[in-house]
Amino acid sequence: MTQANRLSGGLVDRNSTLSFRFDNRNYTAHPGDTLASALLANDVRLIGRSFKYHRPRGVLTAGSEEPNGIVELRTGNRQEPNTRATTAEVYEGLDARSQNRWPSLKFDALAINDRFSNFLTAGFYYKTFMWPAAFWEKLYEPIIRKAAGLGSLSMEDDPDEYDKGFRHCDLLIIGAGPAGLMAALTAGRAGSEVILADEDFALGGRLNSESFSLGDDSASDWAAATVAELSALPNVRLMPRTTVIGAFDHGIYGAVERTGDHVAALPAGKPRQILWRIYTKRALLCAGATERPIAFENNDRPGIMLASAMRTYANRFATTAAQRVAIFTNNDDGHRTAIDLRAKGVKIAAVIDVRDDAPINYDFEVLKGAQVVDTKGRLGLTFVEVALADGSRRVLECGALGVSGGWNPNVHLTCHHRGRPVWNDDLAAFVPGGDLPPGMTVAGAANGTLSTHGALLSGAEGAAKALGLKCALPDVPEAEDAAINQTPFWYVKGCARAWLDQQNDVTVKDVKLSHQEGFRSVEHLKRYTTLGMATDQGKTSNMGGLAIMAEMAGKSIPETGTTIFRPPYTPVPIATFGGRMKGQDFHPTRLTPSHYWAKERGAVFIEVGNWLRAQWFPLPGETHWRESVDREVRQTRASVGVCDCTTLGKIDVQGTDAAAFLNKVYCNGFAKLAVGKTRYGLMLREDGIAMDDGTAARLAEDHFVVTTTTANAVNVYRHMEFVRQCLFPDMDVQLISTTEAWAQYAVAGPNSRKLLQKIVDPEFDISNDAFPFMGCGNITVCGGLRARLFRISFSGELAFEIAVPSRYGDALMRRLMRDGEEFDVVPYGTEALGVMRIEKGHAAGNELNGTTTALNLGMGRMVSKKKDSIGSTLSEREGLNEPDALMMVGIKPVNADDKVTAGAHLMDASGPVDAQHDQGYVTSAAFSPSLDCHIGLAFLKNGGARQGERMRLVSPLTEENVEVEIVSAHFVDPEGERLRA
Amino acid sequence: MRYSGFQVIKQVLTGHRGWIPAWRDPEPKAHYDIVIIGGGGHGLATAHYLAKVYGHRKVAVIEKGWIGGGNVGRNTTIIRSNYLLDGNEPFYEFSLKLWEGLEQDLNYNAMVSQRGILNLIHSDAQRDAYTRRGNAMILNGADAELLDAEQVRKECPFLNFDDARFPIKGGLAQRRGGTVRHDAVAWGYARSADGYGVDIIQNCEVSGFRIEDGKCLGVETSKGFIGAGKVGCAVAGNSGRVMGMAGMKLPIESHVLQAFVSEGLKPVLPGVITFGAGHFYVSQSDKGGLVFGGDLDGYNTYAQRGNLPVVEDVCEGGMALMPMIGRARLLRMWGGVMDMSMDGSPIIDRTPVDGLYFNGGWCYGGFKATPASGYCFAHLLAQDEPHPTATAYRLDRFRTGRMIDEKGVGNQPNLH
Amino acid sequence: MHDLAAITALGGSEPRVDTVADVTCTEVPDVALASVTARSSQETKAQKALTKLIGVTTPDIGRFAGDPVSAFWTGPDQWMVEAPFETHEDLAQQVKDAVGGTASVTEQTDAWTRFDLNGARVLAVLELLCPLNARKMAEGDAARAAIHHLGCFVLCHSPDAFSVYGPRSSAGSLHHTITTAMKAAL
Amino acid sequence: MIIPHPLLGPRDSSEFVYLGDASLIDRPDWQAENAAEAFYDYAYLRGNPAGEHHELWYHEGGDRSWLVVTRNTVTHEISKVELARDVARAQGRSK
Repeated sequence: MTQANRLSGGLVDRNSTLSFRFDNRNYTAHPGDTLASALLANDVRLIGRSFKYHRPRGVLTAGSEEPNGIVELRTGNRQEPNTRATTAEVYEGLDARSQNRWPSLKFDALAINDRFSNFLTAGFYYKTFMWPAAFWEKLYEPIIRKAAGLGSLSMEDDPDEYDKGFRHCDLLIIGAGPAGLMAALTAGRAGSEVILADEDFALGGRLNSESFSLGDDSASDWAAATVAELSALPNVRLMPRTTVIGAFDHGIYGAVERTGDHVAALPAGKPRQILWRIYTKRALLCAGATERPIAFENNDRPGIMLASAMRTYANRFATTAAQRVAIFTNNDDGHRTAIDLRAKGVKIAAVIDVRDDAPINYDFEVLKGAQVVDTKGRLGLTFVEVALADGSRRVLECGALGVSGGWNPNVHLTCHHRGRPVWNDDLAAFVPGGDLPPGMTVAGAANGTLSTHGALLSGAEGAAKALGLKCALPDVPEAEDAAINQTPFWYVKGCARAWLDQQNDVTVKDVKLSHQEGFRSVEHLKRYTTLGMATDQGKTSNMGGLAIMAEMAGKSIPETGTTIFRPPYTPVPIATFGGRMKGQDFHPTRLTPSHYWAKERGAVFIEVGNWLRAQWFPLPGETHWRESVDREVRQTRASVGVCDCTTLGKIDVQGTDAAAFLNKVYCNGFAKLAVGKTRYGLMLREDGIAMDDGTAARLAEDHFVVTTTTANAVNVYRHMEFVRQCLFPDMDVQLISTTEAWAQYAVAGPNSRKLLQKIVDPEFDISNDAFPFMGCGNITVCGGLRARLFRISFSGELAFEIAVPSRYGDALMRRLMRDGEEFDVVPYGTEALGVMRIEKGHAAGNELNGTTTALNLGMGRMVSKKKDSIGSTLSEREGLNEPDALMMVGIKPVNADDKVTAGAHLMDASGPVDAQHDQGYVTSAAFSPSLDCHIGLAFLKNGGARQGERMRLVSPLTEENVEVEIVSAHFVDPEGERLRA
Repeated sequence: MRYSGFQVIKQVLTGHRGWIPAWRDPEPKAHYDIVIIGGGGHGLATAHYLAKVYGHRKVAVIEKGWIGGGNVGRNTTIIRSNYLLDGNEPFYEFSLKLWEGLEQDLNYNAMVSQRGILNLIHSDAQRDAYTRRGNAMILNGADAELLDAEQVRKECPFLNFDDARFPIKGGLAQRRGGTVRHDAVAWGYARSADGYGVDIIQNCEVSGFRIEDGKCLGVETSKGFIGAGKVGCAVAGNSGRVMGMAGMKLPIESHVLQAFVSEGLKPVLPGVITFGAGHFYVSQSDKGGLVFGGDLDGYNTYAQRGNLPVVEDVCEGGMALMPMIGRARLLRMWGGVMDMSMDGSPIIDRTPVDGLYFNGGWCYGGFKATPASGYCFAHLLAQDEPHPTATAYRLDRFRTGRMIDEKGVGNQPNLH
Repeated sequence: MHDLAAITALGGSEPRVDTVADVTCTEVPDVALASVTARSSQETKAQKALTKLIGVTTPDIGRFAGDPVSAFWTGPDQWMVEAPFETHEDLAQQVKDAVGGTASVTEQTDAWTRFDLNGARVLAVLELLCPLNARKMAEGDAARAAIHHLGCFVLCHSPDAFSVYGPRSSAGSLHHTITTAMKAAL
Repeated sequence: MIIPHPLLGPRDSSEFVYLGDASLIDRPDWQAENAAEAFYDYAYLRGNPAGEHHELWYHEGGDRSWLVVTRNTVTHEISKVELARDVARAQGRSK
């Protein structure tokens, strides 16, 4: 198809032609086109539908402030809703579709809403849809939700890669227009580390959109030459296609680089977008200004756009929305558009200027003191109706209307620390206020310096000032330096259905109603009418709404309020913030030293924090996990089993005050622990609640190895450092984690000693006398490998934990399996581990749940009153020591076939079942192969005194209700004879 | 003026000329029976129930800015009563019941949408804990349902089941949970309270309390002194600052919680979903935006803005849980300042100062609590004793060791 | 001599080597590590002893020095001593002997895994991995940095040669992250 | 945020873990007769000013130093950073 509206000149590459699709029709474009410019070139004005009334919509702007021209880009799992046609670069094969319409863009059934617009005024839904109550979810809401929303997701996983990175500089320049380029030149030549970022794929900003010249060059040539010089400087990094999205604390800026959105497909491994965290000493905001529209009746038809955008399409993209256009303006800039378009052969129907003293032009008609009062054209503009100065009406035929209501400085990023812009009367606009993010300064149009020459100069000066440069500034080329005369003109009097927020369909009428109903603050206005809440965040609509509200209230605009902006500057894909941390890479994975061996054994793994641990080791023929787990338990208790317990935290505690230090962090005493001995320790939080438990092994007078639970390893280490550095700074104690350094295996069961004796080097006697229960020491194994041996037991059996340097862990496990064959050794996983500790009545994570005290855990007497330890004082508060305090007990079903469910609640055997009569709850439950029935650990009110009592165990959630007996938590070997065997 | 479909039609026919302000804009009187500091959700709800349930009409709500500008306008709009502990569950269930009748009670459509909330389970220990919680909910008269992985997959096929670092093993569902149009809650309560004669005084900042021999006589404000028989403070987020004027130190820290909304999308999510292995929860608004959030920034702050690390952390969680939202764009982020209490639970109680009452410490549970908080605070103000469902929310519970610690992280506010 | 065979952090018998364009990532198991922390009020004595051991003055904050036995600063009065594994498997003991009672010594050899990154564009890879301003790092600089949420040490040997130490149990994740960044950046 | 570490210079706050009010250094004497009240105050009634705040940060992803950071809770401006150990000693804490 021919590009009917393609003009001469421009910055597109006519030497090559790209083909693309929109709503399943093929079109052609040139490299350098955006989807919007390409569609206009192909004489397509209708691009979308509005949110509420489904009114036909075309493009309003030529940039990221676009409220109307949004489409669904790409297909399949790469479908990308709500994409701005005005910033999307055309690539070969691009496929875009209009959205929020059915069945088609030209005929949209929900356009019926437009007919009922009188009912659908601001906030109408707060006043109805209330009867009957149940109908909201069933009827009203589904209809509203289906109609609402804009584009749609594919519902498939995003297949692209995303990345994150970090960059540092002395000066971050945001925006590569005249001010930004001059700033970069100034700082770059001075040798500073500079990053120049711009959201556009072509650096130059407005310079690429204007016809005037800078010095002897055209504006765009000067921009190109400057960019060429900058890219040759090693200390300057140019970041096109990069939007600085937010100014965060202490000079950290977020920036999104679109590395893959302008190509049809990415090479493998290359990210679609990169989220950069830019650390900079200074930032210079050169974000330019955004033209503002004028509200008038039916000002939302396709073909009606900002005059400056029209100029950008003509000068940069060599295209026009129509061959015959009119301009509606309140300032000279609108005339400039008419001149440029005419120079490109576009017919100017007229320039309609609200000012009686508007400049005349002999090349086209200027209607002074005139206003557009209405427009025609269902799917695209055909006529505008003008009220002339003398009150008479005139109808102009035109396919496009350029509107210019003056300019708003882009203060967006200056507000990111909630600073408020201030009103400037000369500009009739808000300019950056005093309370900018520290380190940020503003130059060029963003600071209210709207002339090109002014922008160039302020860019150079801004950079020099920000960096405190003494050197001479680069020469600033001669450029347009027109004086600014912005007499505000917000809307045409008497209009009602005049659009302010074109995407959300907020009209002048809605603002008036909002005022009438008392929603008069800016915040109330926005929330009640949804003004400025659309995907463009009101960049072109907030000011108009505010001005009209001010007029209603009879106040000035600054009195009425300001609207501040929040990050991000433009919307950012959620995946970009996610970066690489998705799927299996969401968190790092920690593997135990025996992992590869366990994998060979066909182990089933389970996530424990970031660790992967073997849960059980199924044998051929075992069809249910219980078979494997029961076997592992029985075999361990009958002979010997091995379990990788490397994941437990290990902290090396050394120093002459090591014992005194442990006395502080553990509620029980450690001062008198003999060298070569290990002791169980309970740690409290300062609020008296149990924090963690583990063992401390004394390897020397001044050397302990402390173990923590897997889950709390990091917190306990942090806590110990706190106690060491902040509470007892003069204690001679040094801490370091050794969790990863040692592969540690539990070897448990009556034959554990026999097995170990085959591995431990003969010079080390580990007989019961030489190495009794709770003994520990440094040894060697397998002919001289340094190792540590602890005689501790979680299973309740005769058991040891043996540790060797991690790199030998794999070999040690294989050796234990080989040498253990004669004892029928079995590897066991976390399930069997859990079963055995429940059988033994050892508290674990489910019991140390952050709300339980030593008393609850049945260790009340462990809290030494003879010394100061963290948490001991507050553990004595009355609320933690009530007579009917929860106590840990064992639970057995009266009927052996009944199941005990963790999370079930205990009730008196006879009596109501409700929250008021709740007696406690089951923390851990398992099937015990040793007792051949389900058992559980529970917290029960006054549990210590209730052994033998029969109670109801109820779990309405899982529809269980069984009779249980309260028993001792130590189901197996209560006297602990096996431990000491 | 009563709102109804009929009223709308009538106004359409008369060019909408008849609509009147939703609430008056009165000047403060010299004295009120009860003055409530804070025109947020809780303060306005308190006024509504004081007037409607307890018959107090000489009531003023004073707000330093515009009503509903605090956390009721800056949250993720979720309502639920899926709590574990005795001190909490009855209160939040009472709140959920009030939500269920709210629109008829207020004659204002706050779009209470009971689309359900689903807490995902990723480990056996988590299933045990959620089982205990679900049972506690049912024993307290709330609804709860335990789902296995297959049931979750059926309801939310778009979740990451096949390539998850922390596989989904099930979920705890509360079907009666859901979302509410948050701003409308403040406006609805304000309009109703105003209708009963309550004065809502905006742009009136409290500068101090007038306290004589241990009794609070009223408040000094930017609009002059306002006398009061009783003063109720409901300014969560600023509790420390305001109660400090009464010489009180609170077991509360101020922290910022960020929230996020995406561009409008056609319906993709059935209800509220929370990730059990990362900091991410999400729902979809009636306008189509994905409304989501995660963890606190974690440092004391009064600035209503956050920083990048948490933004990334939340989106990482989102991508890990539902990679199909990757191409949806984050449109807007904002921060609300939370009253983070020392056990993660709120305070509704008298204070050592006679005639001064306190409501705060809502952490990030404040929005869902709005109706019950207002109701219970009104009850306390009117009858000088705690409402039956709020008896545990005492100011002295930390001294006595009767904390209500749902998360079990102790006296560390930024972990709750 | 014992007869247990060691495996690398990535689980192989031989170190893993990956090359993308002009950057190479090499797994380095042949290194022994021991941490040294001075006892209270023994700081100067401990530093003297350490200086003697590594042959140069103990490195300052954010620096490493010494050859073949070297050390890098890890915290106040704390260093990590590095030496070839073949010759110094018992490094911790050697260091203990050197510092005597002036410092606490802890074997750290298998607490860490090391990857060496070499190549002209290694900086482009590092800026995707960690917040360090690697462009400003000079030979002998050692810094702590979070990579993929893992606490790592980054040592700069030259502008195109860096070493990354990460927790051994997460070697696979760290390696995956590094090679992914290499593919993305190069 | 960026925390200017007294030893390591500017470091991204994401390397740190936040604890809270630096008054947590002043742990009461367990044998004082008002110990119960003092510990309640210590554990639960912390400073929460809108303005300058002395607070504890732990450099977990760094040298594992506990720091006392003086930071404005309204602007987030950091005016001072010290090693907590030095602060504790200065306040007379020892063993």
